[in-house]
Amino acid sequence: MADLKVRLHDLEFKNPITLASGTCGFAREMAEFFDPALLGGFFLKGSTLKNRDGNEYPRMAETAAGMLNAVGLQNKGVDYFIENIYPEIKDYDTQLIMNVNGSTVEDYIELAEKVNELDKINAIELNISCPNVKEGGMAFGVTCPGAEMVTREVRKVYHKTLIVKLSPNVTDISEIAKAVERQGADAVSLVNTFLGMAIDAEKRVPKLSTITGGLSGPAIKPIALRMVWQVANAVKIPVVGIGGIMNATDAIEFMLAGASIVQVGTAIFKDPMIALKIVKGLDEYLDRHNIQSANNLIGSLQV
Amino acid sequence: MADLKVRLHDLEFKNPITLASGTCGFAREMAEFFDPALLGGFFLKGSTLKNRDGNEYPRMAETAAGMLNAVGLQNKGVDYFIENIYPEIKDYDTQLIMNVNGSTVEDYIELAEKVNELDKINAIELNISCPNVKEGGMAFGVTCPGAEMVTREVRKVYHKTLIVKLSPNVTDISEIAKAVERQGADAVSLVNTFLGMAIDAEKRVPKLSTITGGLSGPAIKPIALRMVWQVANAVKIPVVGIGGIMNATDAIEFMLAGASIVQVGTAIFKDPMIALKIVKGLDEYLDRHNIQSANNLIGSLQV
Amino acid sequence: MPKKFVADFNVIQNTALNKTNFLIKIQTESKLPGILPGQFVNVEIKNSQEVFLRRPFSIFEVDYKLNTLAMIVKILGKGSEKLTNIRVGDTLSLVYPLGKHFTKPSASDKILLVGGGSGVAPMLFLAKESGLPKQQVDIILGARTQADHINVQHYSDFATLHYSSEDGSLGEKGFVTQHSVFTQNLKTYDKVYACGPDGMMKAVARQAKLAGVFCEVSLENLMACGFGVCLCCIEPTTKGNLCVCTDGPVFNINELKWQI
Amino acid sequence: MPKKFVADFNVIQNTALNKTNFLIKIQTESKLPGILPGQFVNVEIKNSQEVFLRRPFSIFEVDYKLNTLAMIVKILGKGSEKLTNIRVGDTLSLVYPLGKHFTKPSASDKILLVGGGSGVAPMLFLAKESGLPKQQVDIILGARTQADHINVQHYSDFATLHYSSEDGSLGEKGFVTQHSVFTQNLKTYDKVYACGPDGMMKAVARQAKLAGVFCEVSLENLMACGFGVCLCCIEPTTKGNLCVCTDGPVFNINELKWQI
Ligand SMILES: Cc1cc2nc3c(=O)[nH]c(=O)nc-3n(C[C@H](O)[C@H](O)[C@H](O)COP(=O)(O)OP(=O)(O)OC[C@H]3O[C@@H](n4cnc5c(N)ncnc54)[C@H](O)[C@@H]3O)c2cc1C
Ligand SMILES: Cc1cc2nc3c(=O)[nH]c(=O)nc-3n(C[C@H](O)[C@H](O)[C@H](O)COP(=O)(O)OP(=O)(O)OC[C@H]3O[C@@H](n4cnc5c(N)ncnc54)[C@H](O)[C@@H]3O)c2cc1C
Ligand SMILES: Cc1cc2nc3c(=O)[nH]c(=O)nc-3n(C[C@H](O)[C@H](O)[C@H](O)COP(=O)(O)O)c2cc1C
Ligand SMILES: Cc1cc2nc3c(=O)[nH]c(=O)nc-3n(C[C@H](O)[C@H](O)[C@H](O)COP(=O)(O)O)c2cc1C
Ligand code: FES
Ligand code: FES
Repeated sequence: MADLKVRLHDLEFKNPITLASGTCGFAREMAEFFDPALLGGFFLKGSTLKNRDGNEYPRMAETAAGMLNAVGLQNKGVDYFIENIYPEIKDYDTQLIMNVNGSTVEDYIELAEKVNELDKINAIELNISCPNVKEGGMAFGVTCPGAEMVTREVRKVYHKTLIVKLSPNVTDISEIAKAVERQGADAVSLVNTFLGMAIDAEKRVPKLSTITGGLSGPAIKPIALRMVWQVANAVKIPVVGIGGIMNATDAIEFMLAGASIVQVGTAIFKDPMIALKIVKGLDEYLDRHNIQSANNLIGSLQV
Repeated sequence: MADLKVRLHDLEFKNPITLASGTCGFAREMAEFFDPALLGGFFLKGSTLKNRDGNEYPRMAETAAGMLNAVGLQNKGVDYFIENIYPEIKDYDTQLIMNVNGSTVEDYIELAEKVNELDKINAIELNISCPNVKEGGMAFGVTCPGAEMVTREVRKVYHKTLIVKLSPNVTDISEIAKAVERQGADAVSLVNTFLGMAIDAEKRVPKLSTITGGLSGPAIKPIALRMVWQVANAVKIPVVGIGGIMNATDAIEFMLAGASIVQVGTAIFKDPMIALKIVKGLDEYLDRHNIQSANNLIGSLQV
Repeated sequence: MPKKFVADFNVIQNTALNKTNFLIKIQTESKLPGILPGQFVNVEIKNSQEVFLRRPFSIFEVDYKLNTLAMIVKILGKGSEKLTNIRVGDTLSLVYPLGKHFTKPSASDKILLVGGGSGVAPMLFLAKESGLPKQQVDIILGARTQADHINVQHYSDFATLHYSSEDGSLGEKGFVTQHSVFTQNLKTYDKVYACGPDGMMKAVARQAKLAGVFCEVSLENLMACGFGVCLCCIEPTTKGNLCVCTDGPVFNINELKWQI
Repeated sequence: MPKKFVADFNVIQNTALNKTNFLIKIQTESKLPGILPGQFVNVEIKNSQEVFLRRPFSIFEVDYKLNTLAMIVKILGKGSEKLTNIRVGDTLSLVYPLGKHFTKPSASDKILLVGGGSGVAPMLFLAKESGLPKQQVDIILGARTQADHINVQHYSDFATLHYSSEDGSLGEKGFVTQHSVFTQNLKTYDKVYACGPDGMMKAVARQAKLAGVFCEVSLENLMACGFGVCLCCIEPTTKGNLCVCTDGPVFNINELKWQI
């Protein structure tokens, strides 16, 4: 039994396996299947300042080894979260991380200020990479000035661990990572979904109400892994690896490439228990390879 | 039996189904399976000025619904092609298009001049998007100035149909497309492969000798389709659709999104006869939908 | 204590009911939780290069003694097709039980069940589990032709069965909402339940609304997760966009924003 | 006139030869083209969510009358595992025939064949097709233990069979290159052929080179297409990077850039 504990900035995770924002609800939905304390953490469903209805149906299209979604950040707003959801989940013995989303910098600031007050939320994930909203979201995440500006302003008001979630829809993701590092991000998480599209050939219409949507799942893994590798080699802050992780081997690959912790997303839809299996598989791998601590895996790819 | 003929700039294709560069050799390899005259055309293996040995083995890794390659433009050079391969294939009754690659602008110019002399090559595909070479290649294709410069210089010396092949590894592919359109490109083809990576978790080493490689196959289709849709809406020149096309439905989706012709790539490895099946499937689709001509399909998505 | 489960079931029966509908019965070693009509399971489609996500199917029958579940699968596309090729002895991974059930009728209720296509499954389950004497339960089963109907004769123990088909080859000719039981008696029912194609459910809902009768329908929106985390399966309602997989699939028609 | 084909074959036999090796025999309705030892087929792995590309396997037996092919499949990973689960009556899509064959020995040649692991397949095929009397054909079959060997007794009609195993449980103890036939007689052969794990082939090649004996090996580089268009399977040679799938898989060891 290897030591699975890892650190991300000043947070300790009991193991490096967490669930990705938008794919594990507010953790309570997962608690219907298993004890949340078994995982390293939960990146909660993206919150905005105000209630958002999200995009119209249909919001989902299956693709080869993946799926497109166009949810568009449906949520009841941060105040609803604080009053109605936070009390229910705050005592889960695991890391709970808020995923915050704005249309303007002011939104992000206000959100960060509110979340800063929540005792049991030790970190926020600044989502500047949502491809499914008209304003804000990815617009901030695909240019260095945009990413820098949001990070800088949020950094001023948020005093716990600040993770910035990067968009893969860019020419050079390391540049963006370096930009947010400069502005005080404590970690970067990557990747969010790739902007994609699906068409119903028989009906000759797009499959999503929004025409384009975000691609996730194993299809994107090779690109996500490359980006994590590039970013881990470009910045000094820790990296959270995301994108198509379906099993322990995938998770290990991201850690070898430089991720300190990983997020499992779409795989949850296929198997709500998958993250527990990944924790077990990671443990077995470490034992098999005589590696004492998960920490020793991080960035240990031999090139 | 619908009319499958389509035009790309001033070239006529007997049907919109062609094979992608690097996946159909110099067409003669395909002629061992079927009569090349049955397809719209062949985008020949990427040529460079001089002989290139390509990258070291291993050059290939299988991924979810796709593969990574790191071939690195292995070829015997354009002169070898002209003397030894061209004579053998020039009378195939189909469009043969050279795919040209340089490390410098001068390389591209010299190549274009040489290919300009070949009677039976009616077009070149300027590859400014190869992710698997150290110099040139993608470096030109990921910035507007780079893409513009190469296109402008080649345009000066090349007098037949000039197709520029775009890299998907960019923030905004429409901008690049518009840039090459401005410089006189007659068409754009997209997408080339996505930069990706694969790791052997047991051995803790990259699976490719080059660490990163190009991702192709159905995994990338949703992103490629989105890009074709965006570019077709951004430029006036015709678009060649590429990326993960595995069957007639996929080809039709690219045409609906705005592609005048499509290229089938990785699918050939799974089934060398696939393109013939796609031609048949397209024909049946047009009949079923009472569409007289393949031309009427192009860009006819209802949004 | 978990309320939802992921488990491998053993396939113990796979019978073609007609050309496109199959009855698949599966068994688990663990004790089944309580399951009510309207709830569904999310089934993994193994060994398919084309199918990535699970596919939801209504629960059709439950046997708590044998720990078996049954579902009726209609071949619609690649996933359902693959599923119907499964053989006895294979395993099937299920996420279960999912969704909300139909409102249980009270002892004095007279109820009408309307099922079309694969929507007959939850209707028959509800007929069986309603706890009402047969006289209080009418069910109209609709399909295009006789060949599309499945044989459910043994359900006549629980309900009075009425058939309709578009070509008149079985029962009355026309849509379910044109069936005499529906047109003549609608107002006499305390509760109407419907499951089937969208068009059918909307037609039922329109009439029920006009008649002022309580009516629940079971929706089949596209799903990714099936348990409320992805927010892909939403349906606009008077309470905003709700998830069909957790807030539904059963909805009272007055909640829905249907233009009917 | 096509020289290479893509076709669905019927599986007519799938027999476990030992724990990890399976003999799969398949039949086509069309006439088989001429096929020589060393050539291979590229097999589609259907119904797998993990396997995307085809998998290459050496041709082990050909019957032109019945239009059957056989191959020996060793379970190495997900593709080969899936393949060995195939049932009689299933179909298997093949791209065939691929690659270059071994140089045919001349009538007076004395030849030595060395096969390890699944590399025994092309060696046995070559033994059968060599056209030489049994006295001129020696074959050394190597494996880790007796359990890893497969029973090929019936090939003793075509060749003298010699066994080696690392633990001595069958034949001589040690590697194939430590077998007495190999160490004592190597120079007496006109041609040596080898197929098996890289390490084994390199050891054979080293000795053959030292002894100055003609030697061909059959490589198993990773392939994407199998017919010369992707340039993924290359091997550095004196003529530059050559494709194992079209310029090979059989190479004369003098052509290879092996550091041996
Ligand atoms: C709660 C619930 C209960 C269900 N119960 C049953 C049941 O008991 N028996 C049964 O046979 N089916 C049932 N369904 C429908 C079943 O899930 C779909 O038929 C199945 O997912 C189709 O998958 P496929 O891979 O065969 O089709 P695909 O190949 O994915 O799709 C084929 C075509 O059908 C369309 N399609 C697929 N699924 C849906 C859908 N849910 N709504 C509208 N269009 C769709 C696709 O857009 C496509 O055009 C239920 C669905 C839900 C949500
Ligand atoms: C020309 C040729 C002829 C062959 N003939 C036979 C034969 O007759 N019988 C037989 O059993 N096998 C043969 N092979 C090998 C066979 O193709 C592989 O065992 C098979 O492709 C493995 O697929 P998999 O999906 O089971 O393994 P995967 O799950 O893809 O891989 C499992 C592990 O094996 C490694 N691996 C996979 N393929 C190869 C390879 N070709 N070389 C080195 N490492 C590899 C992978 O990197 C991975 O670590 C031949 C290969 C070639 C190229
Ligand atoms: C249905 C769905 C909803 C998502 N919602 C969010 C979100 O609210 N905020 C966010 O940062 N990322 C969101 N994502 C992106 C995921 O967190 C993750 O970055 C992405 O899906 C890639 O990981 P995967 O391939 O493991 O799913 C969502 C993804 C999906 C599939
Ligand atoms: C093995 C391989 C080699 C390739 N070589 C070239 C090349 O020489 N020039 C080029 O422009 N594109 C090359 N490509 C890219 C393809 O032409 C195509 O753009 C890409 O594979 C996406 O299409 P697909 O998903 O249908 O394969 C290559 C792709 C593969 C898989
Ligand atoms: S299917 Fe995911 S929320 Fe309903
Ligand atoms: S496998 Fe494609 S060239 Fe050999």
